[in-house]
Amino acid sequence: MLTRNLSKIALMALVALLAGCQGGVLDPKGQIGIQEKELIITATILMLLVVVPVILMTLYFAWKYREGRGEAYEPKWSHSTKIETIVWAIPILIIIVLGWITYKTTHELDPYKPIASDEEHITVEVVSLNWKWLFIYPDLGIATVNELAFPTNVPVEYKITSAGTMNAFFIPQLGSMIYSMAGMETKLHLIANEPGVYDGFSANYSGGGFSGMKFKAIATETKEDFQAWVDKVKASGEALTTERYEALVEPTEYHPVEYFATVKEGLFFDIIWEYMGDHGRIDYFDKPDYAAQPPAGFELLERKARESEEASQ
Amino acid sequence: MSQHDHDSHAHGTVGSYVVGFILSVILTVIPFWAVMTGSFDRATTVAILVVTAIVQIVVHLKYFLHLNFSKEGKLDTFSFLFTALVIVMVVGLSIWIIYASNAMMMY
Amino acid sequence: MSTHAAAHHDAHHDEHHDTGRNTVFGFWIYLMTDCILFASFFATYAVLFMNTAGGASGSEIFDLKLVAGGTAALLLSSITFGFAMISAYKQNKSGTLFWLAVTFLFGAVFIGLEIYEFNHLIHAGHGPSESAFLTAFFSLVGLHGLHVTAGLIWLIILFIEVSKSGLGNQQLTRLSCLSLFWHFLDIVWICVFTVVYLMGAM
Amino acid sequence: MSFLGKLSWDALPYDPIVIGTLTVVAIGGAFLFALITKMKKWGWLWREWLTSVDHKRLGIMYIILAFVMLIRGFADAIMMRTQLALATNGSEGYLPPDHYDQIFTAHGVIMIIFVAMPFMTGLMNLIVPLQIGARDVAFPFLNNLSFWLAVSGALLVNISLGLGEFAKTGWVAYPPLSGLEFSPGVGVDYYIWALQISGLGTTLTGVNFLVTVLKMRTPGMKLMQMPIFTWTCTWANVLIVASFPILTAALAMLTLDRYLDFHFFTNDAGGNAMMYINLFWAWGHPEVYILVLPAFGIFSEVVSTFTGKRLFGYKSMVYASGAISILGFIVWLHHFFTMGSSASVNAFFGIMTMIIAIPTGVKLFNWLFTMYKGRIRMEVPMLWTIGFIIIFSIGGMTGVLLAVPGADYVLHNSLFLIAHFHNTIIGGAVFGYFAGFTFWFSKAMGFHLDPKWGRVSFWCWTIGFLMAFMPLYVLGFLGMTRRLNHTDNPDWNIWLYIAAAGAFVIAIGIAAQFIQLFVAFRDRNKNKDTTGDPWNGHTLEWSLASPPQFYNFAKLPHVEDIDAFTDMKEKGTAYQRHAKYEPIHMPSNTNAGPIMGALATAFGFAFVWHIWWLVAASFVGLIVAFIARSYASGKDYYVQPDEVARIENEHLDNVAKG
Repeated sequence: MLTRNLSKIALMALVALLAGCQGGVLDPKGQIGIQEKELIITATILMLLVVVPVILMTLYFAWKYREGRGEAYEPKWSHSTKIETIVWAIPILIIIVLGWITYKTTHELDPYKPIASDEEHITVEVVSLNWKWLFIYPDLGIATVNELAFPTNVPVEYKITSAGTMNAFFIPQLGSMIYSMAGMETKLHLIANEPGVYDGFSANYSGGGFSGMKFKAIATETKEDFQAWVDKVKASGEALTTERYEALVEPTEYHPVEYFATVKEGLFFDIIWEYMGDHGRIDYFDKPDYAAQPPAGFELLERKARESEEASQ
Repeated sequence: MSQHDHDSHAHGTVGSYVVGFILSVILTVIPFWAVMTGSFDRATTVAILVVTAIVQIVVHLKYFLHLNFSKEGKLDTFSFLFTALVIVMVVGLSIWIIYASNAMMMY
Repeated sequence: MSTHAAAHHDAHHDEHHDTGRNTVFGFWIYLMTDCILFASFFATYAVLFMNTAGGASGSEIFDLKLVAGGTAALLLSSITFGFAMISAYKQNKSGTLFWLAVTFLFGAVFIGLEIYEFNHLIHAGHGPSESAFLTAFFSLVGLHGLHVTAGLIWLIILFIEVSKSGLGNQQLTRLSCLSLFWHFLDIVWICVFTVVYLMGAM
Repeated sequence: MSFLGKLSWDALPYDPIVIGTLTVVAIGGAFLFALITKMKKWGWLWREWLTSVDHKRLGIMYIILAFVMLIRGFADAIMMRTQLALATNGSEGYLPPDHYDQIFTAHGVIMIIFVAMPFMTGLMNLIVPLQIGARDVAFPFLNNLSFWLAVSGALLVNISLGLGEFAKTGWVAYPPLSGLEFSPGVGVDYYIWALQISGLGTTLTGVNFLVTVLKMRTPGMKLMQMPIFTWTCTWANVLIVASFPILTAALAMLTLDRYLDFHFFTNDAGGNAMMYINLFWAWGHPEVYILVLPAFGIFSEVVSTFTGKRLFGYKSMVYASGAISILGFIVWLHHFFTMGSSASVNAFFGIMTMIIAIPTGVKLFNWLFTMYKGRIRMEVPMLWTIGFIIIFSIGGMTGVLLAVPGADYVLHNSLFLIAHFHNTIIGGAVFGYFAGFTFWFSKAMGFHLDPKWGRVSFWCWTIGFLMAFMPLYVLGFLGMTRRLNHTDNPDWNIWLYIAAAGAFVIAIGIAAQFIQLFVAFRDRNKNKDTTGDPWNGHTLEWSLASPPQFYNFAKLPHVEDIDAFTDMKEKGTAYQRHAKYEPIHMPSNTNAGPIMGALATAFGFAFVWHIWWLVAASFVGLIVAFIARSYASGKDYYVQPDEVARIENEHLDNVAKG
């Protein structure tokens, strides 16, 4: 009865995964997501090598050796070096293989690492607010709320921070997520290889309006389409000034999409530095050049100047 | 009432306390002196601090807390060693995690 | 103890003996949990110590002479507690009481110095709310101070107990526990002055 | 600040669901109160149970606490599943976020801290001293105090239902969300004090049982001859002692942030919230092994008993448990791979996590080979065990998958993760506790559970579990994240409906559990366990009467084998009559435990509402009560030999009658 139920459910799940699975992480539309899907499948198959025999043996032994069937009975048999060696060896071998795969893929899929591509990547600065997403395109001088766009086959570098609570920036069909935290800049590199409109949302609970903290990620078919989107944003004529940003920080739910034609220079840095400025930094560990870097022209002297200024207050 | 006469080594003697005390004084004066006079460069000073602190902890464990590997005392010693292992793992890995995160996330 | 229990005392000497041993071992395990509690605060201090938020840093506010004084007091109290234990095992009641009193005195000096330091810092505007560094500093050093204070209170209680009831098995067990506690706090202090004060003052 | 701090009429509930619940609880409570008063049982309850220092009675009370809190925690679960089944396609459902967010936080806290932990601690209390041939634990009073501290924490969680609110942060309470800036209400304070007070009790339990096991084993029993359940409990206690102080520290820091404007985890002034996440999981990961290791021990006992065999690979089992315990301390980062640490950090913790799968796999194989060439009796505990092996294998597999950082980058915080940990905690820990519960019930109570309802319960739990959680794996792949209040994706609906239906099947399973208890109580005279050894057991607890004599062992047994009681039965040394007994030294019951528990509750409550005079008063009260207890007289007494002889002979007569 148990097996029947199990297999029924497994079958149902399988059918659903193969047919109805649209928009999830098993339906990736970008290189990172595709690699991650392959990784999930490889790892699962490797583990099924142990799990399936264990389940089958359990059921078989439970049936074969149950009372009243008159099978061999050896109440004192409790040790066999041969079996114990095998029993330790099989998991060890599988974990060695899986461990090697883990080591390799963790470095390959490091969210901070840029995606190798012929195309120049574009940069988006992401700020999680209660409860909406602010996207700033520093090179284009525009910003949006709850809508994100980029051309297909162009890698995008996301620099991510938060204005308050911790969230996670996640577009399941493109791949990895990463936390957004106040005073820190995490990074993520994603690429879309197929045009489309993908769901994005916060994947880390951040309070009452969390369920509505969603956005659309538009992968335009061509660069021209993307330019058309940029022009649309610019046509809004709105300006994201410091005052406007402070109004935006106020908690809202299901915030509508907003476009800003201009953005205050260095707004993203201001948001981060409000808190990061309170931190001291000692580099005991190698900092790869793709880790978070200060904006051009930023000197450590600036930190010191700020500190002494505050101290004198 | 009789437990004091058969294992006095487990409680120490005036002599052992005095030895422990003198060693501790020496191991305390050295780091204070090194920092207060600033006679060494930064790396050497840190090394001196770490080494004297660890040696002094061992001195205290032996002369004041009477840890030993006898049949009676080894359980205490092993529980301390296990705790030390956990502390090294938890503190060491925590610092690694946070400093590595800071390196990735901060300017 | 009632006469009833006393009558059984000899027959069950082993049992009492074991109970005392178990108590001391249990207390030792408790100290191990305390070690890990301190370790968590040390780890947090190590993570937060450079986050001064534009406020004071360790080298600006630490007074090493004060710390050296406190360290000396605590170290002296360690050896005097050792002498108290030796007297106790020799059933020397007046000696035990004398050394306990001396230990209390040194411990009180240590706490006095710490209160002075904290008070001084807070009045100078460097309270725990100023920055994450000071938060971590006050918490770690304060946690140790709270432990020493608890030790002092315990010391008073045992002083009264020993002066009233002498040095029976129960008193010896309790003194052994406090002795472990006291020496353990000295070990924690080694870590505090090394990691917080000396490294901070460099 | 007023006399009652922040407490005012506004703290009373306005939500009709909460008011309804409270009314039901009040009626039930009044009924219970009246019943006990009518039967004149208050004195008996206080003297014989609430103040008891007997580990067996404390064990039973822990399990009652676990069952009571299971009802509360499961009511939360049903409400969440119903909400998610109703709030689809843009509908808002019946639970607004303000209420729903409290429910999922309370569900997590209650199930882990106030159901699983007391259940585990209860079984450990009941059985471990019996298995090692001890008359009680090392510190009986502290054992009673631990229990009351657990009750105190549970009380605070339940008080939050009627006065104020519970945390709306998720059970992990990550700052800055749980900091004062984003959670100014009393919810997080209830969370902090409930966890802090019960955590203190757990730490004391850990210390107590370590001393008991290391110092109080019966003569002859070497460490490598301890029954396997005792071994896994010992490892769990090692983990408790080494990990709970980390939680204490993390919560203390959060407290200082919230009460005294400190800056450990705040955004401003240089606080670093990552350190809370780090410390929380440095406790949180060992915590799951604290829950599951004793369950592993139960499965081992059950498999070897109901196959009528020695446990296969006893040494492997002990070493595997030890390896799991130590490795459990170096894997915690896998709970936050997506925080953004470096690839080297993530790879290290990912690989360390996978290594834990090795000893766990070995355990699975060892249970299998215990069944091999056995003679399996399909009693209810064995059913739970077989169900466990199958479900847990799946949970273990998804766990290793989540330990691959590259996979976790897309599955973290998704319903896949929710499915995984319910798969291990229900399929691993809870199934184990139920196996142990049915296995040892007659030992504790003196009569058997009803096997028919036991089977019903097992099948409802298993089918319900599969229905409730397999869909969550699918939903995780479909990209549904956890803690959503409502959804708007038609593809998800069918899976949400199945999951909700599954929760109701589990509800039937829980009901069957209670019916089973009711039937057993009703027919208790028919189902008496007269011999004390109903399953042909292997270990010392089965050598005693059911329920065991209050002093456990009239003469401490001498042990020469892992399966000590089997060994005695084979050598014919079991059930020996002795001509002469020694007086037995026993601890007396004490009211210090319940009093200190009440003071601790007042202390936590006062802190939650900033009632400072009560904080001071209850704190002083706690210290005074503890000192008074230390210097109290009449803490112990002796059972006289003729009394022992009478009780022993009565039992042995029963055994002889069969």
